[in-house]
Amino acid sequence: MNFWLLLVIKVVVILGVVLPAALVVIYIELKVPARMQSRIGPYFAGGKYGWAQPLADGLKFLQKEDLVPDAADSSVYKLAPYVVLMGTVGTFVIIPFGPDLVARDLDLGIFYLLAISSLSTLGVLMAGWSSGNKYSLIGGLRAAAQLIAYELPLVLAVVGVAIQAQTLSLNGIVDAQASWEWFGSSPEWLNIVPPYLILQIVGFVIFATASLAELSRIPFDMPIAESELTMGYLTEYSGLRFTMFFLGEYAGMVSLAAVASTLFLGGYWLPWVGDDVLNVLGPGVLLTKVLLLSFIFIWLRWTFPRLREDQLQTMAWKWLIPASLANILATGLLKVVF
Amino acid sequence: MTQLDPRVAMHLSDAAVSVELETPDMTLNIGPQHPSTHGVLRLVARVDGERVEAVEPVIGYMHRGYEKLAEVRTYAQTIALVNRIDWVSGFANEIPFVIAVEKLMDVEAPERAQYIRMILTEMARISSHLIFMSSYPLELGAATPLMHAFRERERILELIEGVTGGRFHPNFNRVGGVKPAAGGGSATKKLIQDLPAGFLQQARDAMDKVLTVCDDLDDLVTGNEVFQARTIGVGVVPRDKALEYGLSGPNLRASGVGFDLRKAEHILPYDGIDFEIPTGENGDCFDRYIVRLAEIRQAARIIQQAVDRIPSGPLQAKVPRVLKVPPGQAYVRAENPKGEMGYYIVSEGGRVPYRVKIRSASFSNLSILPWILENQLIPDLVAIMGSLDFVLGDVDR
Amino acid sequence: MTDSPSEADREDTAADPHAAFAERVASLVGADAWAAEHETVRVVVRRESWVDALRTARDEAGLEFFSWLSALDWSRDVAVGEPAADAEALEERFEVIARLSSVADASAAHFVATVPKDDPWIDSLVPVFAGAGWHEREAAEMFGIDFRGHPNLTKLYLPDSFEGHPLRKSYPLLSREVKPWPGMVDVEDMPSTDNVEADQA
Amino acid sequence: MANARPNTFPFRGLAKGLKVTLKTLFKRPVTVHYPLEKEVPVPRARGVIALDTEACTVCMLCARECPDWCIYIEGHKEMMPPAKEGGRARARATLDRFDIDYALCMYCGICVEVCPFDALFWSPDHEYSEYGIDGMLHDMDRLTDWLATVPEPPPLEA
Repeated sequence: MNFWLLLVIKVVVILGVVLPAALVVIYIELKVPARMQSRIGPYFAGGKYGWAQPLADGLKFLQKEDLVPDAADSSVYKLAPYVVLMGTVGTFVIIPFGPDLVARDLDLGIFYLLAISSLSTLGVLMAGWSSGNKYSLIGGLRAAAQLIAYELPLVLAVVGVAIQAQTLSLNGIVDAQASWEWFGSSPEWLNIVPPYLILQIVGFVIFATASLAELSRIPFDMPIAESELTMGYLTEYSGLRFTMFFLGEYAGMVSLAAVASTLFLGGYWLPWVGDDVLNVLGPGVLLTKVLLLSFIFIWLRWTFPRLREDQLQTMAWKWLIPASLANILATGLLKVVF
Repeated sequence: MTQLDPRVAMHLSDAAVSVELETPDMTLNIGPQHPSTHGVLRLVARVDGERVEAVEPVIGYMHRGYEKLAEVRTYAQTIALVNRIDWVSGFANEIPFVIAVEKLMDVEAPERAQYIRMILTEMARISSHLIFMSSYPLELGAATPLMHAFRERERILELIEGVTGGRFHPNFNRVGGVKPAAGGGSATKKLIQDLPAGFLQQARDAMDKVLTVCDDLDDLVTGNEVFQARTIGVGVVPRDKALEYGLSGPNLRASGVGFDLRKAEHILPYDGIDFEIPTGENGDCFDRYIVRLAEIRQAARIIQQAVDRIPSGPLQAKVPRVLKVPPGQAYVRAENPKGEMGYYIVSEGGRVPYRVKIRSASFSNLSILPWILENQLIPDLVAIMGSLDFVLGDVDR
Repeated sequence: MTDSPSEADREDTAADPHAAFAERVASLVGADAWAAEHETVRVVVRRESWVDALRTARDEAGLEFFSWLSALDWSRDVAVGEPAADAEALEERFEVIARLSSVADASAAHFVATVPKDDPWIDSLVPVFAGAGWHEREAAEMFGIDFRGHPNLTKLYLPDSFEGHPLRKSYPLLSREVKPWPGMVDVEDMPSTDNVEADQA
Repeated sequence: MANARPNTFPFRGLAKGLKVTLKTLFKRPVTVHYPLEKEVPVPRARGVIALDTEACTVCMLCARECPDWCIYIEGHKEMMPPAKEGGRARARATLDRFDIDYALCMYCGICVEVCPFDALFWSPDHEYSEYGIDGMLHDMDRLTDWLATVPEPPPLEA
């Protein structure tokens, strides 16, 4: 097939998966916390259960004026939201939705993943700096400090999985989980509980924690910290650009949840079924796992208060990074011994 | 600063480096519109990165001049005014004013009226503290305790409204008693007014719910490691500073002073009620939080006892229809949810007071801000400010 | 208004704990006069000994809680509200009032200093009670009293450009000037107002 | 008093909090859907003031006692025929104007309380928001309409 045609199809399909998934997560974020707080939540939009609320919100934002402050560095200011969105959507290039359903199966998949997801950090910093607002600046700097601190444990947590699977390709990692054999010779359908969830549980917890920090979600939402910095780096944004950030936040959540599902929960894989079936069911399986993880992220967010910036740094450097190093060491030792 | 937290010390040393590099300080205007200033408080903060070097609070955005307004209003009209000072506990504001006028006129409210005053004051206290229980975690980033606390506060407000007719501004106290709103159909004003039927039982039920939500808040907030990390050891107010700045109420008790005007002053029948005065030990944000949580439980206890003991009888002592207060001066203070609320009334014998000085708790509680916010981090600034539990109407009057 | 205790007051001292307390505080701080009406203790001190008197009260009378500070305008010229009972005989003056109380028991006292209108100053309490700072700023802008030695006697509530001292009795209340009183319209005599409220059976 | 200082083992506090939110997730919400579903205010609620023009004698007490000066009354005296044959002609005050400016009103209820002839009543109805501030001035007709919403007084506690 023509390269360009294929590229267009892949881009459309990825956007067609990521953006609706993000909308679904936004809907969960509206409805679930409402019930956790004894409220009803959105109700009118779409006729029943307010299912169209995220769309309605988006439409509302589109109608708003796109303000650029006088003091802003306007070209950087205008570009920033797209950089953020690009970083998160770019992740999906290598996420496998089925044995053959992957936009591009890179051999250096994990490497690419970590590199492209850091791009959104740049966008946040651009937004914070260019807004010409002191709150935005503090928010942007906090975001930079926080993302640097948490990129490390994130990477180190993934290293354990890479050692375990002996590959950097995400497809390879899913395959390795699917064909994992407990005690040398058990049949693969025994892997009802994804094997890496047990073997790399430390890595998973570190990865999930670091993801929360990467996403700037409570308890690590200091870059936004509504009660301290009004809205942090988002303070000056409005209209379409705010929508991009908003969408980027949830697309980021979907993408990190998809990565976590792939690395630790077996991705698209289900026991008992063959590859042909997985090519059909795979996206659904992955999406279910993504929504499950998103629910946990949302649940945490609506239960916990926020840490302080220095406490967050302490946690990263004094706890998460040593723990992930120990995890790598233990994984390596086990790999050598068995 | 007696004990220097190692983390703070670390920041201080960072700051020293910054000074050598001659990075200029930034002036950060926090407010008057800002999510954590509870309305229209403005803080002009000189910040060095995340560290706040000095803070100058600017107040007066909500100054309504109640002391001047009271000079042109009759006593009955002023009652409608004073419940707007600290609007989250409107009922409690009326009590000291009315009792000050009663003292000047040498009348005393009937016992049933006093019990109703006590029950509703404690309800106002619960409602005010529940607002704190909701807004304080929110300032630290936890949004869910807000709705849990508001859910139960709504019940309390509905009970207050059922009796007085107003959720926030009851305008219920009269000189010499209380006056239930003449609710409903024709000729009702000629009827004897009293508590609506079922109120006492509803109050009992509501107290059970309040105690349940206190347990929920314990699980959601008090025991939460993140919350404790944010509040324990933060914003310590030692006893002598608290007294010097006139901190009162839960803020003072958190610093270890077990002083409560409900026990010290005998203006409402608290004498026969069994309740404790919760105090803190360290005077930090966590203590201020935990003292308020304990006060909700004690207030519920007071109400449970009071509804069992409330005597029957009239609600109003005999008072002339046109109030002329004999010349004299009286200061009456009461334990408001926010602290010591008092009215100093100077009467010259007319229908309107010659001077009313309003001592509001939040004003003094907030005056400690420049001292307490020196050399704190921005997130701690929010945590400390929230823990003082002020209402701008109570600050600006 | 007289502040010197009458003979009757002195006889009551034994019976009234407030009067006893007032007398004790008055002798401690060297007050000119004292009173204890309506359970409100009032101790009059000279403005020259204002700060010393309050420091003594804090250190020796156990009144360590700074409650509030404000002022009172005794004026013959009253723009709004009702004038003083005996307006002609009134001596024009400010009274600066500070309230201290104890946190061990209910004892408390108002310390009153008379400040003449043509020379309105008094020493600042900030060195003794840091919390007096805001209260003094409020009294300064509202009454136009100079608190000597205050570190930052700027306006607290009012905008910096505000002119006048609103809590002075001679200051008019604008909202009552611009709008006529709706009650002025007269149609019928008001019903008799001196009957006694007896809604309760 | 017992201060709940740090927990005995790590993350217990976090887990307890998660339990509370999860538990609430499966409980019925307490809020109602406002325009579709309405909570009934208590009978004594001070929502809006209703006027009974028949009872009003234009005595001006309410306008005089109003702290906000938000009641505007005008009236004139009419000579009515004598009640009994051969009696004296009575002077009866008639309302020309009775306006309450709800933009100024602070809902204190003093006017209702001072009315000696039971002409003013509180109604719990509160749905009269307007797009402009001038719409908040309710005239005599509108105030009379509110009479229909005045509920029966609640029974009293024994």
